[in-house]
Amino acid sequence: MKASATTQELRPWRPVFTTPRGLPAIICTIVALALWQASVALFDVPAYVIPAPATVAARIYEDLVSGLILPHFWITFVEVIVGFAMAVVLGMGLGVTIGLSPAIDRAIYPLLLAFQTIPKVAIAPLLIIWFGYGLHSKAVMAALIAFFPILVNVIAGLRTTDQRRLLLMKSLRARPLQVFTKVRLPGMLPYLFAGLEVGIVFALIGAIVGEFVGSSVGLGSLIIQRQAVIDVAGVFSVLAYLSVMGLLLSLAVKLIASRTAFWERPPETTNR
Amino acid sequence: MKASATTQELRPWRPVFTTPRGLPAIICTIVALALWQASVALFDVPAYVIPAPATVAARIYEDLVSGLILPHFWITFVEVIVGFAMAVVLGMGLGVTIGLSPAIDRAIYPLLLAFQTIPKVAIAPLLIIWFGYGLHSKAVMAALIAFFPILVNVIAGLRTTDQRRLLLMKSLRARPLQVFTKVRLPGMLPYLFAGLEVGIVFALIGAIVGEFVGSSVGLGSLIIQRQAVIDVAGVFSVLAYLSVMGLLLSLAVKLIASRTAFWERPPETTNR
Amino acid sequence: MPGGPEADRLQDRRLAGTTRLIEFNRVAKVYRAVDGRPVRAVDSVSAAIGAGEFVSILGPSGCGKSTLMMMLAGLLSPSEGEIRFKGEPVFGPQEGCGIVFQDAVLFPWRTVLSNVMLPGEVRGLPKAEQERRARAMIRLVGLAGFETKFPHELSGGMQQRVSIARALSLEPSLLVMDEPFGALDAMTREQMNLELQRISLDLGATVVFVTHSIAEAAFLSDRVFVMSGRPSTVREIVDIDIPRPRRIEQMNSDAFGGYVSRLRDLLDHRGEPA
Amino acid sequence: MPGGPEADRLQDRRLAGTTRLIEFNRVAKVYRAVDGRPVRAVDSVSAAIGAGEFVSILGPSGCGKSTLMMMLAGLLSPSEGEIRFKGEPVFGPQEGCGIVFQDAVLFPWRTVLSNVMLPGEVRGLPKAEQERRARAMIRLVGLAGFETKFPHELSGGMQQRVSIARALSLEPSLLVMDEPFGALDAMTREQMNLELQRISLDLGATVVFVTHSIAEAAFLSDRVFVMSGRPSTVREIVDIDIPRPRRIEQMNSDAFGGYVSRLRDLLDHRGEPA
Amino acid sequence: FEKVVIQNGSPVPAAAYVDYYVAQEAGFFAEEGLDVAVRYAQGAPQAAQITASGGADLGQFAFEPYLYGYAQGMRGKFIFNYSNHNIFFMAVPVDSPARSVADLAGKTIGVSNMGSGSLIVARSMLRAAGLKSDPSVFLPVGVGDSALQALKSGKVQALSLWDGGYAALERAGVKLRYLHHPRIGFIGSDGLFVADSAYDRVKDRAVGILRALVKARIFMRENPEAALRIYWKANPASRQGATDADALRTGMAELSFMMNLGDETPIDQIGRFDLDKLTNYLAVMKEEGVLTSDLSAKALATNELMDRVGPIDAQAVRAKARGWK
Ligand SMILES: Nc1ncnc2c1ncn2[C@@H]1O[C@H](COP(=O)(O)OP(=O)(O)OP(=O)(O)O)[C@@H](O)[C@H]1O
Ligand SMILES: Nc1ncnc2c1ncn2[C@@H]1O[C@H](COP(=O)(O)OP(=O)(O)OP(=O)(O)O)[C@@H](O)[C@H]1O
Ligand SMILES: Cc1ncc(C[n+]2csc(CCO)c2C)c(N)n1
Ligand SMILES: [Mg+2]
Ligand SMILES: [Mg+2]
Repeated sequence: MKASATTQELRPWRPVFTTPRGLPAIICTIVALALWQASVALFDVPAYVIPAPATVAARIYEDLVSGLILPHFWITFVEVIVGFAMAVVLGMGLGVTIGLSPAIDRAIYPLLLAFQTIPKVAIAPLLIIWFGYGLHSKAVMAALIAFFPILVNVIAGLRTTDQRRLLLMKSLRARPLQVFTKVRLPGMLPYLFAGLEVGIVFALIGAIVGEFVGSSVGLGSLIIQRQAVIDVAGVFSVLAYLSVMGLLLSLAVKLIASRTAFWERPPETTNR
Repeated sequence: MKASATTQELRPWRPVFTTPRGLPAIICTIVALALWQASVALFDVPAYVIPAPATVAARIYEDLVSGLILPHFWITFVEVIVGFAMAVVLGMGLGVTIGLSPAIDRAIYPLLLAFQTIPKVAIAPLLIIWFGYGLHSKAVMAALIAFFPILVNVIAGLRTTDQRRLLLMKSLRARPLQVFTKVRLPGMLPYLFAGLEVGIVFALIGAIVGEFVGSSVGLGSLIIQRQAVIDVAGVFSVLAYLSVMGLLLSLAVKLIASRTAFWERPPETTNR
Repeated sequence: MPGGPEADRLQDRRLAGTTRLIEFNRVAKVYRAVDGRPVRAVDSVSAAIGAGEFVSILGPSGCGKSTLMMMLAGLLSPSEGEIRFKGEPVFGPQEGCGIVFQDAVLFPWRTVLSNVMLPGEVRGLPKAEQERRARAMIRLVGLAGFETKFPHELSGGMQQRVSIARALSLEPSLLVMDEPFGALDAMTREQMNLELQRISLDLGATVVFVTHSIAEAAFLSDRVFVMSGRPSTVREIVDIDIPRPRRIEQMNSDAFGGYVSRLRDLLDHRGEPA
Repeated sequence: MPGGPEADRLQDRRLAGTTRLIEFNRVAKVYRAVDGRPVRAVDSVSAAIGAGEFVSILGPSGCGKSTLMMMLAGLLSPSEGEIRFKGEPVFGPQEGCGIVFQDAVLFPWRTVLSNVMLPGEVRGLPKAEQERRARAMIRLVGLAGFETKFPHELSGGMQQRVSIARALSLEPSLLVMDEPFGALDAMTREQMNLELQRISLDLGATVVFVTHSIAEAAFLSDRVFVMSGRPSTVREIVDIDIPRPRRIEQMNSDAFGGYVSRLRDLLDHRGEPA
Repeated sequence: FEKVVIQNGSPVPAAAYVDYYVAQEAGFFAEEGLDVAVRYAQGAPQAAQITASGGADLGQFAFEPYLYGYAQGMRGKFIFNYSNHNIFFMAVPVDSPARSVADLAGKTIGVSNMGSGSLIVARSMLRAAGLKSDPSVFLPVGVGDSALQALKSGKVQALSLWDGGYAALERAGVKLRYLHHPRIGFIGSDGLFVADSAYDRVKDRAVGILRALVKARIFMRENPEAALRIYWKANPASRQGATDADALRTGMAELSFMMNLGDETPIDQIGRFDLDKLTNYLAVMKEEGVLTSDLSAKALATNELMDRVGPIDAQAVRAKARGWK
């Protein structure tokens, strides 16, 4: 216990990560980049394996000002958003169905699990056959990968619902839908948001993997094209844009989460 | 409220899914298979797109009795276990570090997130150069994909720690490690287990994807080999074995979870 | 130990003439336990409660009062025996039943106002009507000005009062209250007692009320059920033959003092300590 | 409203001669609030508590008793003013301090025994010693036989007793208890009062005790702090000049009755209702 | 035994590498005192990156990634000419009206993905025929069943894959007509690669590898069926057919499609580069922008290590092949 902890006005224990407060992240990133640059120089890593960060930075800039990256970024972004939306509907829908009914759980959870273990890359051709070469097949791929973490967290969240609140609702003769919206849903939000946080990132990966197989636009396709010509700096530049998209999307989810599940913020009566 | 609900002795609300109770799952699977067989026959789906379940069943049987599948199954299994173990260590280690320190959170979470958005396939050469070929690179791939859901859930779990219990520990002048093992860890177990449930499935996918990148043994390699020769029934047979592995592993995680976080089971004073 | 046909008749006799609202027929509850040693919490309770009656339950800690209340409210099923409501077996909570649990059971994501509005919301009352009732109840329990606070921003007693306001908000015809005033100071408690008496009489509500305060039980009740230690049953029923409403000053009367010491004696002579 | 230099002197005078263990210097606590309207819970409390003293705090619901207790225990920092322990500013919980929170705060994954063993575990006592103390305390609070049960298998009063047993298990030299007996029946409560008196005297422990029972406060305490409504302060301090230990029978004495009605009057005349 | 790690560009065992499996099984590597480990990777570019950066002793992949990597400082040489056709060519269904590349005007061509090396060759072929060759002409259709589906459903009218990709389609019963590049269609464009930085360290072992590979070719010519069975052992998934006769028939078809079994290259020429042809090849690559700097055929490939292989006892190898069961 440090002295300062009790004397100064208390801060909430764990602030939500926000960009303006991003200084430590920036410092950390700079340190990481410096280490990377140094080790590339030190170990004489060939440029066709890992390029120097300066080279990558130049490519990132070039990709931006030439306008080359934008259409790819946009396409992938749309795929991710559409896929994620489908994943949320799918994950929450199935999660709620399963979480509320042990019978359905036993009936379909193993099937879902079995389906989930199928590497989506292995059925990418099928997806293309079913959903075409455009946005849909990639969005479906994103959805198929992202729905599972959402599903599992929804089920876990429903399982931990406070039973006394359920009893209260029962005493009010609440209808199942009311019980759901007024007790179960708010109660499971922290779980749901953890699921969404994982889900949004996996939706991104899903869209990219979908593009690896059957696409000529999008960041994933760009990665494949640049990889083929051993344009490693180019690949890293795309990865950087990918990370930016991931950070933005994840930040959005976190912001919504912190706005919504505000009561999970620890009360003031604590010192750490 | 159905009459039977209150008159008979109450059951715990949501039983853990176990194999012996798997009848609904079996029925459901049979129905799904029948639908599949029927639609293949009905729509005249070419065998190179989706084979009939009967054909696949024959291949599954053949792969088993010829002993062909076993070494592949075993290799992949080991990769998954090793990778999952690494993911647990990594996810819990980082999750705890981040969850306990807002500063570290802000410093490294964005980096981790950025790293997570990178499709691992895109950095496969790096992985091979760093971790060598063979089991390690696949296990690493499994770990890299599986650690993220664990990480996010550990962080979410730590964030919801009951503050009054922390105050109690503080009043006992408990050391941070004691606070962790006696309050935070048990409190976050339901979250952790949700993370592990997602993690084990993603470890499986990770190992398979790792094998896609380059391998001559393992179920993932077998999928690619069979895909290359348009042996679609053979691919589906491998997918079936993959699902079996996924179900077994996930069942194991759930069993451990239900043994450990027993107090999350709802109390008896409830009717549904 | 009481129970058995003789006791049954005893309970029945007492209620002759009034409408039976709730009947307990040799009700027992056995809890299964994690350690494998089941607990027989309530053992063969037979009793009847009339419509409009105010019944208090007194008993040692852990004797099964809360268990009894939950069964009565249709939230927990008896292991043995049967509970009837208006002659019909109970299969779930009754319409128009307000409950105060032993702990407040508030929704942390709702403000005080919104917590108290919950029953109206569930019943589908118009928003304005919900809010009007909720604000009135919040004022009643002395929390005016705290409508926009969240539960974790309240003191223990304030949380308890929110849950009382919630239970009262729909003007229930049956009120089940498990130690509702346990966390209140003497003055606030006295005020709340008077309010509860007024409301229950105004509404003609049947009230079943658990308390550890013998004086409170005597002051509020038509009848007081005194429970024995675990495995518990209703050991004795004391009629408080003073017409309701009662005034605080009456608490100093001899008649009242007699009831109090009678109840105290009954509690003192209970079997094993819990 | 009291407070100000005059009140300060008032408090100081009362403690002349005994060792000052805890001092409050114009302590205030303002809670920030979600709705943006901060609550001034405690306003300028100045008081001192001597080593070995038994001090009770009486006050209306929501007046800031729990807040004061948390600050006293070093678990919450004052917004203004300063708390000193043995003359040193308080920067955290004291060694040898046992706390009973207003709600039980048990660990659902631990059995009753294991919950009570927690403080010994944290301090690193030998296992056998931990268990011996824990079992003794469980017996003391009347829960022998429930060692292997889990908290959710206990009644409200039983849970509260587990948390009392836990606070006592390390023979604390400072006991901070926030309505510890609120959920207990009269008989059990009386027993617990006697036990607490015995233990506190045996250990020479300083006890700070929140209660809503005026009689309990008078029976147990050397001094009773009576708090005003919010923003609250210690309005009056009543010395109970009856030597401790006291016997239950003494509660019927005139002297005792006088203190009780004095305290009741002080509480009645409080400012705004909470 | 000395260890040698060979990195190839295919993700899994494939018929294209049957030489390695034969050399391994028939003991030709062992005869050279070598313990060879063949590793797999996602594609030729990755294999090139790994080998050039010292992650493997030798690499087995197509030229194109190296030509791209050359600009990034990748330096090495191909030391063994693996085949005498360019693995990339185009295909149309046998019943297609298209007889030549020129007939593909306005058609869409399926490629495995937009990074495939087949794009280079296909673009060059289109340009030579005076057709449009921008990205809109191509559709990424994957390989195997999804490529097949794209062709059948009319999403694409032609495919541009590599030999192994067609072999799978052929075996699935698809009848295709092939269109090769007019200038470089029959110039081998892949082989065994060694990084300059590893050259001195690896070269002696590499000679052993080369010798073993030549023996393997001789073995295969003598007893292709034995080679096929050896391949099946390395890649059981490739053995397809209800009966052994069925499997043999399809297997032999695949092997001859992949390995030019009818090819009568003299034994002392196996694996050697024709530098004139390579110069031709490089000229086309320069036209296509694959190569941005001047790279001579001599700098790309060398017969120096093949020269050290020396005479081979072909009789003994043939005898071994004939006696193989
Ligand atoms: N969910 C449960 N599972 C197992 N045992 C339980 C459960 N709830 C209560 N019990 C047991 O049943 C008995 C009666 O509990 P109950 O809560 O009804 O007591 P109570 O009379 O309300 O006590 P208090 O005055 O302390 O609230 C206790 O011994 C308790 O241990
Ligand atoms: N964490 C908090 N955040 C904001 N306000 C708080 C918080 N805790 C308490 N308060 C406010 O502070 C005041 C005093 O609360 P406190 O819990 O100290 O009262 P109390 O005297 O213990 O009451 P009770 O007898 O009901 O337990 C109350 O008005 C309450 O609304
Ligand atoms: C001799 C020879 N070497 C490698 C391959 C394999 N191959 C060449 S290019 C390619 C994919 C390019 O997109 C693959 C897998 C082959 N067929 N023949
Ligand atoms: Mg109770
Ligand atoms: Mg309090």
